[in-house]
Amino acid sequence: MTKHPDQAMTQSDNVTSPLIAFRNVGKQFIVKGEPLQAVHGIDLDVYEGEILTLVGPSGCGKSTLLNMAAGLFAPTEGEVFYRGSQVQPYNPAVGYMTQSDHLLPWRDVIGNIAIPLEIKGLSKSEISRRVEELMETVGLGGFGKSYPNQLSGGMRKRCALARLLAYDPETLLMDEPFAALDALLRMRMQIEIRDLCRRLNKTVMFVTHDLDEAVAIGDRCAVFTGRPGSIERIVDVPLAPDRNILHLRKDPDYRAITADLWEVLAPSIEQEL
Amino acid sequence: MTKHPDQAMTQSDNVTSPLIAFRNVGKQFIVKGEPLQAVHGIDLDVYEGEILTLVGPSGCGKSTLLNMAAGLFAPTEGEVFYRGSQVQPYNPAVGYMTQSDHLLPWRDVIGNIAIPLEIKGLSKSEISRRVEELMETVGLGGFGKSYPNQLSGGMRKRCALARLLAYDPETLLMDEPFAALDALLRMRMQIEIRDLCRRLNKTVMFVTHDLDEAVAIGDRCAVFTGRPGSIERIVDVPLAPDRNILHLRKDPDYRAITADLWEVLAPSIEQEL
Amino acid sequence: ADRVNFAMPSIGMLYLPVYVAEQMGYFADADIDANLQVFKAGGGTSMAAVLGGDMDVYIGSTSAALRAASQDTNAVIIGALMTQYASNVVMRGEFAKEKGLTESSTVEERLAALEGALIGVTGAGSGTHQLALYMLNEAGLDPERDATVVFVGGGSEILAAFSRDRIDAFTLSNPTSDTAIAQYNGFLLFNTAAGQLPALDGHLYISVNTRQQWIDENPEVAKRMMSAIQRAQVAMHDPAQTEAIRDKVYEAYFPKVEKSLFDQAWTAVLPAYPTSPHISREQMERVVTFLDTFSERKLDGLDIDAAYTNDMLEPATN
Amino acid sequence: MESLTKTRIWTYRVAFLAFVLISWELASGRIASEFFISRPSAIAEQFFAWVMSGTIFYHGAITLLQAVGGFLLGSVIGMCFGVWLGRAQLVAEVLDPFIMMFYSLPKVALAPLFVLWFGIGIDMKIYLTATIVFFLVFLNTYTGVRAVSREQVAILRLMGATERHVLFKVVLPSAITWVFTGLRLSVPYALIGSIVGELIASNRGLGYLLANSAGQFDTTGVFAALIGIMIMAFFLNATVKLLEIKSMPWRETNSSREMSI
Amino acid sequence: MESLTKTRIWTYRVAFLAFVLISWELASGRIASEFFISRPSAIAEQFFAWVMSGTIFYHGAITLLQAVGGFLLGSVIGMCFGVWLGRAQLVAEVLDPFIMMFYSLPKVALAPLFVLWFGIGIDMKIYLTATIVFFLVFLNTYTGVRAVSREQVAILRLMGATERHVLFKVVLPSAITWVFTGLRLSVPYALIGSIVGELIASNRGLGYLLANSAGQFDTTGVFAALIGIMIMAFFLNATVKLLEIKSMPWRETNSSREMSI
Ligand SMILES: Nc1ncnc2c1ncn2[C@@H]1O[C@H](COP(=O)(O)OP(=O)(O)OP(=O)(O)O)[C@@H](O)[C@H]1O
Ligand SMILES: Nc1ncnc2c1ncn2[C@@H]1O[C@H](COP(=O)(O)OP(=O)(O)OP(=O)(O)O)[C@@H](O)[C@H]1O
Ligand SMILES: [Mg+2]
Ligand SMILES: [Mg+2]
Repeated sequence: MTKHPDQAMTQSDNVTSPLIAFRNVGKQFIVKGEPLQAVHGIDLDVYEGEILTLVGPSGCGKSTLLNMAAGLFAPTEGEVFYRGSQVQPYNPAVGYMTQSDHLLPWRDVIGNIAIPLEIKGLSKSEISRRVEELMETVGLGGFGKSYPNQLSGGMRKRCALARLLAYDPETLLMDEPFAALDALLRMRMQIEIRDLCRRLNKTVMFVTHDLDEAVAIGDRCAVFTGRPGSIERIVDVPLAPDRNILHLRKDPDYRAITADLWEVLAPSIEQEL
Repeated sequence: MTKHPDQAMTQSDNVTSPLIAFRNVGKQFIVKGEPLQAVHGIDLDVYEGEILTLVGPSGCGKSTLLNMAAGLFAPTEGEVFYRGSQVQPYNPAVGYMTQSDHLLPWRDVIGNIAIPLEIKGLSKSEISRRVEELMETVGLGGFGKSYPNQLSGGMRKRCALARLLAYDPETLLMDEPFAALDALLRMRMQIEIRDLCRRLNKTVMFVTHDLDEAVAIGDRCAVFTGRPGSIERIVDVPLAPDRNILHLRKDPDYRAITADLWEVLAPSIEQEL
Repeated sequence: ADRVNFAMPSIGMLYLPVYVAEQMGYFADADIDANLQVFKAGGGTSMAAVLGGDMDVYIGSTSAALRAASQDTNAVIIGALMTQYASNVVMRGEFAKEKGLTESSTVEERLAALEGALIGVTGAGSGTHQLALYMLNEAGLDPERDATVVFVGGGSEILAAFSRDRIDAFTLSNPTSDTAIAQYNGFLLFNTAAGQLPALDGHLYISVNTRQQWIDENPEVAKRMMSAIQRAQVAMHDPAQTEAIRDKVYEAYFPKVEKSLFDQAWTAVLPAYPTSPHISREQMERVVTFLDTFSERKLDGLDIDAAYTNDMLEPATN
Repeated sequence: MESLTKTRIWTYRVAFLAFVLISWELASGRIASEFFISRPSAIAEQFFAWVMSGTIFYHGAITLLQAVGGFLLGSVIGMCFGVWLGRAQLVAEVLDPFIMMFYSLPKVALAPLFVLWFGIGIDMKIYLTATIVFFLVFLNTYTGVRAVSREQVAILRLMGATERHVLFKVVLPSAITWVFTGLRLSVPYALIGSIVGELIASNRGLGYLLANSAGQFDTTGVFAALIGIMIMAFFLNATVKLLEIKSMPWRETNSSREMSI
Repeated sequence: MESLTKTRIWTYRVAFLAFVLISWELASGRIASEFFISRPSAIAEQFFAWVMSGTIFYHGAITLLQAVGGFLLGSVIGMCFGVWLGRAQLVAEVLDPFIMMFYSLPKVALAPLFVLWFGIGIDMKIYLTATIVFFLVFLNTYTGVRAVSREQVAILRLMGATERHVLFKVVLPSAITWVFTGLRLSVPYALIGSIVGELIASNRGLGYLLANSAGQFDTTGVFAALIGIMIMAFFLNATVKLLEIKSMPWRETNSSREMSI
């Protein structure tokens, strides 16, 4: 894992200080001249090496939060810190798999996955070796020469995922990365990501609508309330860090937490039951 | 429900004859000059008034099947029939909510939902009344003047859903319509759709990766194998047509079918367990 | 051989001595390698090319050189090429009939006939334009109210407009005037090439112009060039040679023009050429007066004596 | 803040203009003879004189009329053709080389034919201008229509849209950036067309003023006429730009909105 | 099937051409005098004579050289400026009106300045052509660069891309349709520029041939020269089109692929 020199150890860089810190963050958009409060009063710490999952109603500002962590725009209130210093436009320490895939339509799968490697300046042969490897990982073997518009929805997502892995950043921001994958593949990918993080000490912010997934993959889970979004609760996931995701479905702890989350998120429905 | 006159009752239109019939359908794409078999040997009947869900690995050809039902392209083998006659380009009897939202970026939410109504030639006031109603249904109230690029991923999906409902077709093709919605909203939408079909006798082909959803919403569920896609099994869902989706999670039948599906779809994982 | 670059505004009957000197080998005899370039963009551009040093000699209207000379450039006129205002005036046959004109009408009658006419000229400020204004002035007509002067472009455009009766009269040199008369029932109002307009008889129309620097640096070349041109002017008027010369020029420069028409034009335009390029101060003054009659911008700053010189001509002809 | 950047832009523009004019004034008579480049002060004087006498308005109005007339005619036909051929691939393929070849003809060479067919009046100049404008608008519109997302068209077709619906609800809105680029490209050429038309045949208009000054080797007059043309170009361009902004409200939102990905 | 439609297209083209030529031949002398519109058979004869004598190749080569030279120069500068201003919004806003105004100037009016500064050789014609081409390529490139998806740029930026990476991996590929439209627009104007340059001053090139024929009222010669220009336009256009297809392989896939939504 390469650390960007301008990011490294600027201040009080001990174990307990968070890697990413949202401090009373709010974001207001202007829509047709009128202000629209997307999120407000967000206080959130993300620690190095952990997987933090974010769940919450559609439109509550999860993507907005990731955008701010990536430095796409600044919050209108509060501040976002990365390793103790305020996030500037285009935080190079993070890799971002966005909700829409944003693949380049004029490059085929190989070309799209190769972009971050080209930017890093790797050699041609090194690039094609890495790309080949990544395509296998996400199950796109044999589709290297297809253009994005010749892929299925799930395959596009996987291509974007491979691109993210090719970038190999310190921190991964993932916005519903597995939403378009079938259950089997999804589970494989979940295992892959957890494995990656444990092996290479990556930090992950992971947005999902699937509560099972949020619990299965996360070390902690932040639950949002609806618009304007704010954090309702941060739930610790007391599962072993080296949990076996394959077996979770029958784990009673897992089920308990999932049911718990359901209640936090959807009290209205639970009432109806 | 308005029936398109050119579609109505062409031949043997009795209760048992299917509304949509795939007869030994195969589809081959050409990618960079090389043939790519997307699906093959598909035999599938969809009956009027039922909800048929399709599940299967990513890239197995579910979207391709819907595209053929809509008449976007013809199969390379076999035939697709709608009400007994071969599907021609742009089957006007179906409404299609595609996997990507394909909203028109130069129209705001109101404008996008209004398109099918404008095509139908409704009056201005009628259109705005209907649009208002639909926005409430999908929970977009207050966002009428936002442009698609000012919406969250889930909100864009809901906008596309509202547009589909505005079109109000005889048959609905839905490609992962609820993938980007949170659990609560998703359940509301599932209820909405089932309700719609029962009330107005709509027919639905519904692609999803969520097995729970496939069972909860479906009358039958077609399970696909991987590439080249073919139908592995068609599972009947023996739940009551007027099932209460809210209560399903604790229904043992429901759980049994879901587990059953899991096994069909992901035997390898089940083995590992 | 010394190379001399000639800038010429078009290919036409107004520059015959240069063609003759070229075709008859007079330039070659004078050890000059002549390079003729066409500048359709007009006198100003041609003059600019000469003053800028890309071209050496501008064969064209005296007025262009005078304008340049009056505005702090070192343009200088070194010889007369044509000393008649050889833009003929042709009127629509019908129109002439209406006005009661015949072959024998007097100059005054002819001038008066221009009242109410739509007169086509090549371009604003061109020699044809000035001629039109001059005639209206002579006839006591107001060019703004009593007639309309329209700028129609080159010979083809004028003929096109004339053939469709869109203009009533035009002024242009041979062979356009001949064509209009022969093919479109034109009436020759004034044969200016033959000096039919008395006040313009002997007008210095086309001259040999250059920049002072060039003659300072190449006095010998300039003199040889002028003698070749003079030789051409003399030869053209020699009855023994003129037909042979005519046919040679025709072959080289006008093969597409109808031969009979060209012969006719040759005969018509010949009187407009002097037998010597010598310029008199009186000729210069007449040009200045003529220009000042119509132009908003007067040639105030012009030093006539500095603007022309006969020094490049052989003293014998003076 | 909006208006702040506006003022800033205008400040820079004025500074740039001043810089050009001062360099010119200084160069004139030093680097190049005044006969060729005149001098800004003299040009301004001449221009002012024309403004006072009304000359510039009289001639300008005619040029403007022709330019606008030709612009409208050419661009409307160009758009219609562009849309039509954009939707009818075969016809486009067949006609493409002829259109391109026709457009490579220098219009000046066709002047006699224009005079022959359309005379020497205002209509000739309007047709000439339209001919020039047509092509620029046509090719941009055509490309824009070809670039329309087939997916969006298909989606509308599935909703039972007729060709007319597809045209007005998808094709035109999505090709509009292209169309407007074509229009903006055409503004200068409309003026040039109008003026070239006047150079071919006329006794009024800015082209006449230009030719008249040029014929008298009056560089100052030439530049004063050019200033008139440039001012006209500025306003025509501003008009098209305004129209562009008005026709694409979502574009504005697009560029002023914050981006989320 | 591919080649089948190709033959079909060519059949239609030939039919169309034949129709035009036959109507022309019939009209000549009947509807309009041969003096003004000549006749195709005579033109073909003249053109053939020029081909046999090599005249057309001699003059054509020079015009082509100038057109291609000016085209390359103008389009390269136009692209660079377009990309630069497309990325530098403020500079673009400031310069925009000046560029537009400069482009509304009829180049013919500036002929004396061109001659003064660049002489009358081939280089003058190349500069003149480049001036004309520049604008068309510039404005299209500029619009193309402005239309680049900000999202895609942001994605690349997040991967640590420098401005150079952004330019070559996103901006240029996505603006390329625009650039090529600019280039295709410029092909005719490159030829026109080259010929107008020859009309300003020359003793060779197709423009000279044209002026020479016009000076002799030889309409047949004028049209034969125009035919030469048109043939040249056809090949230049075909070249640019070929280049366009080669530079955008994914486009081809796009239009020949079956669409799935
Ligand atoms: N660029 C923008 N301009 C204006 N409003 C925006 C913009 N981006 C997001 N919003 C608004 O901010 C709110 C939060 O959006 P965001 O995309 O963060 O939601 P989300 O939690 O990711 O939802 P989803 O689960 O549906 O993706 C929404 O109401 C949305 O309309
Ligand atoms: N237009 C196309 N051109 C070429 N190949 C295509 C095209 N559309 C789909 N394919 C290929 O056909 C196969 C099936 O694609 P399809 O989109 O139907 O899958 P899917 O079942 O919808 O997958 P997902 O669940 O990921 O959306 C894929 O391998 C894909 O690459
Ligand atoms: Mg989101
Ligand atoms: Mg799909």
